[in-house]
Amino acid sequence: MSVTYLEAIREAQAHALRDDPRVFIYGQDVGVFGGAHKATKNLAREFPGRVLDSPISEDAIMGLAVGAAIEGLRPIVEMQFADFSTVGFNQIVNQAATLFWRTNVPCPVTVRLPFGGTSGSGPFHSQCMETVYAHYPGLIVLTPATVEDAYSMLLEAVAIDDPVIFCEHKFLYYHLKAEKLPSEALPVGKARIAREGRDMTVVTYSAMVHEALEAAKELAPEGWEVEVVDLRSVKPMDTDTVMASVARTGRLLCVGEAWSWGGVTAEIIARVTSEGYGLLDAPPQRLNAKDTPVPYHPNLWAAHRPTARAIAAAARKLLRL
Amino acid sequence: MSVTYLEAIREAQAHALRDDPRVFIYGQDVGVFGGAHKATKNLAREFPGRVLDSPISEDAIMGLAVGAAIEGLRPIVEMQFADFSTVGFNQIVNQAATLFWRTNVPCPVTVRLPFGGTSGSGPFHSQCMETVYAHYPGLIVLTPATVEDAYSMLLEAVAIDDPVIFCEHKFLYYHLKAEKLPSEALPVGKARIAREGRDMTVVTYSAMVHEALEAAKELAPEGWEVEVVDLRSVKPMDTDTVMASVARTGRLLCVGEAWSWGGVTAEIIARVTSEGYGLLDAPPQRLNAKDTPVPYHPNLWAAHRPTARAIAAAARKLLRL
Amino acid sequence: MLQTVLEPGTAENTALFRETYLAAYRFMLLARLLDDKFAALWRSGRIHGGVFLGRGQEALSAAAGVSLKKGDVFAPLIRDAAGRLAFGETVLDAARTYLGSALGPMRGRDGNVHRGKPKEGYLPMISHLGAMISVVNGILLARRFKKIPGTVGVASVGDGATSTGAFHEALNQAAVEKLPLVLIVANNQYAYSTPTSRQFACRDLADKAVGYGVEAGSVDGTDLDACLKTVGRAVARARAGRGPQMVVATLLRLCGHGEHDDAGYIDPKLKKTPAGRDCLKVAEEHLLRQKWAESATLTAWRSEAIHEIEQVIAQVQREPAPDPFAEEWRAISSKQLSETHDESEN
Amino acid sequence: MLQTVLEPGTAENTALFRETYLAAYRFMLLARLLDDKFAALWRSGRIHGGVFLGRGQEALSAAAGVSLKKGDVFAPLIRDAAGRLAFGETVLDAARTYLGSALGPMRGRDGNVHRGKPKEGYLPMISHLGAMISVVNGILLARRFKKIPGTVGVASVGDGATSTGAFHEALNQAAVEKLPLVLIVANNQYAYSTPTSRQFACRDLADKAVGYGVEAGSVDGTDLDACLKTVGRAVARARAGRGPQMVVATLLRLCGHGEHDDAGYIDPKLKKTPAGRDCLKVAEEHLLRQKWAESATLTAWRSEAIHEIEQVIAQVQREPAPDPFAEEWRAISSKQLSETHDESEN
Ligand SMILES: Cc1ncc(C[n+]2csc(CCOP(=O)(O)OP(=O)(O)O)c2C)c(N)n1
Ligand SMILES: Cc1ncc(C[n+]2csc(CCOP(=O)(O)OP(=O)(O)O)c2C)c(N)n1
Ligand SMILES: [Mg+2]
Ligand SMILES: [Mg+2]
Repeated sequence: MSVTYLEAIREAQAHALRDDPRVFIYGQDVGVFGGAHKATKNLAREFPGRVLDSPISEDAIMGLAVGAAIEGLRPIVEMQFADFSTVGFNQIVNQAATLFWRTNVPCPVTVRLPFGGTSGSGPFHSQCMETVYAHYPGLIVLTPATVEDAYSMLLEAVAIDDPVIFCEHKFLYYHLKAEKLPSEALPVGKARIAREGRDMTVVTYSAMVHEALEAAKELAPEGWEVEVVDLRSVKPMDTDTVMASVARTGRLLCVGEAWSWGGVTAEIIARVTSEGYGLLDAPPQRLNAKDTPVPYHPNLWAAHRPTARAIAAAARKLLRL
Repeated sequence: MSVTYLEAIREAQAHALRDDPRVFIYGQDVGVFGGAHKATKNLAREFPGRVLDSPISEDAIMGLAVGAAIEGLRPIVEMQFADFSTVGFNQIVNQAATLFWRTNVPCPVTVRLPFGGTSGSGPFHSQCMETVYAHYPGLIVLTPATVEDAYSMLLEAVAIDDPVIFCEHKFLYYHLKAEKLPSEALPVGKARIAREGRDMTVVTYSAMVHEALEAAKELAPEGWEVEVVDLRSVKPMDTDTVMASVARTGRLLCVGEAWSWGGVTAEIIARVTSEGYGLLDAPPQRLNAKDTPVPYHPNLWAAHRPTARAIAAAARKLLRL
Repeated sequence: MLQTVLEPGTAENTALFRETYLAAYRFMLLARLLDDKFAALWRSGRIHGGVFLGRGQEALSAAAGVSLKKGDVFAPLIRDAAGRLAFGETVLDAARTYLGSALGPMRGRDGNVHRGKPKEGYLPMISHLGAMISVVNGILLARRFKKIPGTVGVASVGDGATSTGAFHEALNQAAVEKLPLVLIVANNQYAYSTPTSRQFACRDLADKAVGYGVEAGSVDGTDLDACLKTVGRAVARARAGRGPQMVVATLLRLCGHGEHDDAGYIDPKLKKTPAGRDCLKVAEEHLLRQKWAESATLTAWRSEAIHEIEQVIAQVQREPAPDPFAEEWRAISSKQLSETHDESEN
Repeated sequence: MLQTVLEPGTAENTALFRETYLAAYRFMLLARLLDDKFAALWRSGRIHGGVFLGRGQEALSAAAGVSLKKGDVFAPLIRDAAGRLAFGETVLDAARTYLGSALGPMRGRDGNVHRGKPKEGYLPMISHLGAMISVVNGILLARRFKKIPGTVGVASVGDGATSTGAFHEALNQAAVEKLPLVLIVANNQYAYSTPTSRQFACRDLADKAVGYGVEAGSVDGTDLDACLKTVGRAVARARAGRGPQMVVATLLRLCGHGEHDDAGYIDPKLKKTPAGRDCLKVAEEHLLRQKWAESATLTAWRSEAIHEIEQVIAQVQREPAPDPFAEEWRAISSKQLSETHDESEN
C-alpha cells in the first residue's frame, strides 16, 4: 500500500478531527463532495457536522474561522485554489494575522492553499502565494515537499496556536507517493537536507525540491555533487541550516516557482549574504518563474516555471563561476 | 510660495484632468469633500462630473476602473488608505495586472495609495504595501520621496499604459515642502542619487529617504560620506544606478519602512549580490520595520520603523565591518 | 446579436420574434454541439485543463446574446457558449482558445472559457467569481462619459457567485450610478457540488433586487420563449435608462461542473422538475409545434453545425502551438519599463 | 448588559422596561460625556491619532448593549461608545486605549475605537468596514458546536459599510447557517462625507433583508424607547432561534466623521428632520414626561458621570506609556516559531 501527497493531507485532517474535538473544516464543496481536489473525501461522513460546505465567500470564510478560533476551536479552512484567497486576503492579513498581537488571544486557524502550477491550469488556478503571506507579520507559512511532510506538517499546523498558511502543491497531489505515513518528523521551522553534496547548495521548497533533486541527479555523472535543502517552512525560515550548507559548499542557488520580485529566493539571498557573507565563493543566484502570469498552454507553462533542466543549467553556470 | 507633497499630488491630478479628457478620479469622498487627505480638494468643482465619490466598495472601485481603462479612459483611483486596498486586492493583482498580458489591451489605471506610518495611526492606517504589489507581474510600483517626484511621477503614472500603484507617503503630505513644481524630471524607472558619498551606499525610497539623508548628515562630522540612493520606483527597480553606487562605495545598506520578509530591501540585496558580487567590501545589510503590525502609540511607532538614528547606528556598524 | 422585440404583439412583431427565436435556437444548437465536441476532445486528451459546458443553460445564454447589439458589452461566464456565439464569437476563436492555438485571441496564454476580446465589448473572464460585473460597470460608465448613448452591458453569473462580495459591490455600484447593466443570474441549483440550500437563504434570488433598488424578473431558464422575452425586456429597460436590471433564471446544470465531474451529487428528483428539462429539446418542440421549422430542417441545421465545427477543429489542430522561445515574457505594455533583469538569463 | 423585555405590557414589565430605559439612558449620558472628554483631550493634543464620536447615536448603541447578556457577543463600530459601556466595558478601558496606556487592553498597540476583549465576547474592530460581522458568525457557530445555547451576537455597522463585500458575505453566511446574529445598521445619512444617495439606491436599507432571507425591523434611531423595543425584539428573536435579524435605524451623525472633521458637508435641512434630533435630549424629555426621573436627578447623574470620567482620566494620565525596550516585538504566539532574525540587532 502506498500513500499519495493528497491522501496524506486527507489523513492528517482525519487524524486531527479524530484526536481533537475542537477541529472542524470549512470551505467550498468540502462536505459530502469531498472537496474540489478530494482532500476531504469521506470526512463529512466520518465526522458528521464537522466538515461544512461554505458559500462562495472567501472573506466571510476566513472571518468565521477567526471567530471560531477566538472561541477556542481550531478551524481548517480549505481555499478551493490558493488564487481565490485574494478575495479573503484582508481577513487573513489584517484580521487573523494581527489578532494575537493586538489582543493576546491566539488565532489557531489553518488555511489550506492548494497552490502552484499544473499543466493547463492557467493564470488563475496556478499561483504561488507564499511570498505575499510570508511578508505579513503574524502568519506562519508552510510549504511541504513530501508526502511525509504534507502529513506531519499539517498535523502540526493544526496544533500551532497561530494562523498557518499551509501551501500544498497541486502538482504533488497525485505525482508523489510514499510507502506509509510517518510516525515522526522534523519540527516545523527546521529545514531538511534532501540530498547531500559538497559542490553547491540549492535551496528550495515544495514542488521545486523534486526538480532540484532531478537536476542534482543530472549533474552527478558530470562530477558535481549538489546539496539540496528543502526549506519546508518559508516563514519561519531556517537560516541556520541553509547557512551551514552554504558553509560546506560555498555556492548558493535559490529556486522558487513563485515570481522573483521579493520572493523566497530573494529573502534567502538577503539572509545568507548579510549574515554569512564570507561563506560564499561565488555570487548567489536565483531561479524563479518568469515575471508574467502563469500561462495556460503546456508549452508555455513548462518554460514559465523552473524545471530540472533549467536548474541544472543554472547550476552549471554557477559551478563555473 | 511653496508647495507641499500633498499639494503636488493635487496639482498633478488637476494638470492631468486639464490636459487629458480621458482622465477621471474615483474613490471614497474624493468629490466635493476633496478626499480624506484633501488630495482632490476643489477638483470636483473645477472638473464637474469627472471626480466621483464611490461607495465603500474597493473591489468594485478597482473593477470599474479596469472597465473604464478598457474603454480608453485613464482612471485615477484613490484608496482612502493603502491598507484598505486589501479588499480590492483581487481586482488589482488578478484583473488589472493580467489584462494586458492576457488580451494585449493596455490597462492604464493609476491607483493612489496613501500609505506609510504616521504617529498614532495604528496597524490599519499605516501599512506599506509596495512589496506585495511589486511581487505581481503586470504592475508598476512607484514610491516618490520628494515634492517634485510626487508631482512629476504622478503625471507620468497617469500617462503610462499600465496599472501603476502610486505609493504616496502620508508622513510626507505636510512635512515636505518645495519652492515650486518641477518643469522637468527623471523618467520613471530611474533612481536618483539623493546625496553623494564614497564610503557607503544607502538604498531606500519614499519617507525613508529623508531619514537616510538625516543619518548621512549625522555621520558626516564623524568623517563618513554616505551616498543615498532614492529608488523612486521599486518596480521597475533601477539596479544599474544602485550597482554603480555600490561599485563606488563597496558597502550597501538597504532601508525600508515595510516589513523585512521579501521586501524591497531583500530584492535589492538579491540583485546586487547576484549581479555585482565583487563590488562589495562588506556584507550587505538591511534595516526594516519590526516584524509586527504597526503600533498605535507614538513611542512604539517610533521604535517600530527605521529612523535616522537607527540608520546611522546600522551604518556605523557596517562601516566598521 | 439580434435585437429582440419586447412583445410578439403585431403581425410584424410576430415575424420578428420568430426570426429571433430561430436565430437563438441555432446558436443554442451550435453551442451544444461545440460543447460536446470539446468534451470529446478533452476525453481523448486533446484539451489540457478543464472543459466547462453550458448544457441545459443554452436558452438563457442565447437569449442574452441575441438581445444585445453591436457596441454592447457582454461578460459571459463558464456556461455561456451559446451567448458567446450569439454575441458574435466565432467557433474558430472558441476552438483556438480551448486548443491553445497561438493564433487564438488568448494566444495560448489563457484557455477554455477564459476568452474574450475586450475591445469588442466581449470580456474575458478571470476565474474569480463575481469579478467581471464591476468591469462591465466601468465600460458602461466610460460610454456615458464619452457620450455614447444606448449601450447595454450584460454580466452573467451563477447562483454561487451571488455569495461573493464582488457581486454585491458591483450590483450596488451599478445601481448608484444607474448604469444600463443587465445582471443575469443562472440559478442552476448547484455551485459545483454545493446546493442552493448551503448557498443562500432567501426564497428566490430575485428577492435580492429590491435591496439594491434595481428591477428584477424571474424566468424559466429552460424555455427559450420566456428567456427571450424576459431578457429582452430587461435589456430594453436598461437601454431606456431605467438603470440596472436583474434576471434570475431557474434551470438545472445538465452536466458536471467540468468534464472531470460526474455530478453524482445532483438530486435525481430535481431532474424531473421543470427546471430539469433540456432547453434544447423544449425549443425544438416549440419550433415544430409552432411550425416555425420542420423536422428535416432541424436535422439539416444540426448537420451544418457539426460540419462547421469539424472543419474548424480540423483547421485549429493544424495550427501552431505557442512557442516559448518566440514568446514575449513581459506582463506590461510599456516596454521601456519592463525589468531588464531576466532570470532565465542567469 | 440588562435584558430588555419585549413589550411593556403588564405592570411588572412596565417596571422592568423603565429600569432598562433608565440604565440605557445613563449609559448614553456617560458615553456622551466620555466622548466629549476624548474630544477635549484630542483638541489639547493629549490624544494621538483620530477621535471618533457617537454623538446622536447613543440611543441605538445603548439599546444594543443593554439588550445583550453576559456570554453574548458584541462587535461595535466607531460610534458605539454607549453600547460598549452598556455591554460591560469600563470607562477605564476606554480611556486607557484612547490615551495609549500600557495597562489598557490594547497595551498601546492599537488605539481609540480599536479596542475590545475577545475572550469576553467583546470584539476589537479592525478598521476595514464590514470585516467584523463574519467574526461574530464564527463565535456563534463555535457556541453551537460547543452546545452552548442561547448566545446572541450583535454586529454594528454604518450605512457606508453596507456597500462592502464583507457585509454581504457575512450576512449571507449567517443566514445560511441560521446564526443568532443581530446586524444593526446605523444609517446616519453619511459615510464620512458621502451621502446615502452616492452609497446605495434602495429605498430603505431594511429592504435588503428579504434578499438574504432574514427578518428586519426599522427604527427611529433618535428614540431610545423605540430602539430598546426594536433591538430588544430582534435580540429575542435571534435568541429564540429565528436566525439572523437586521435592524436599520434612521438617525444623523451630530458630529464630524472624526474630531478633525467639521462636517461642513452635512445638509442643514437634515438637521431639522426627526433624524436630526439629539437622542440624549429626546430621552431626557421622555424621562421627565414619564416622571421616571426628575430634573435634579438628571443633573446629579451628569455630575456623577463627569466625576467618574475625570477621576479615570486623571488616573490614566499617570499610567506608564508602553516602553519600546520592554516591548515584545513578536506577532505570533508561538515563541519557538518566531524569527530569530531581528533587524534591529544587525
Ligand atoms: C472567488 C472564487 N471562489 C471559488 C471559485 C471556484 N469555483 C469555480 S466555479 C465554482 C462554482 C460556481 O457556481 P455558480 O456560481 O453557481 O456557477 P455554475 O458553475 O453553477 O454555473 C467555484 C466555487 C472561484 N472561481 N472564485
Ligand atoms: C474597507 C474600508 N474602506 C474604507 C474605509 C475608510 N473609512 C473609515 S470610516 C468610513 C465611513 C464609514 O461610513 P459608515 O459605514 O456610514 O459609518 P459612520 O462613520 O457613518 O458611522 C470610511 C470610508 C474603511 N475603514 N474600510
Ligand atoms: Mg450554479
Ligand atoms: Mg454613516
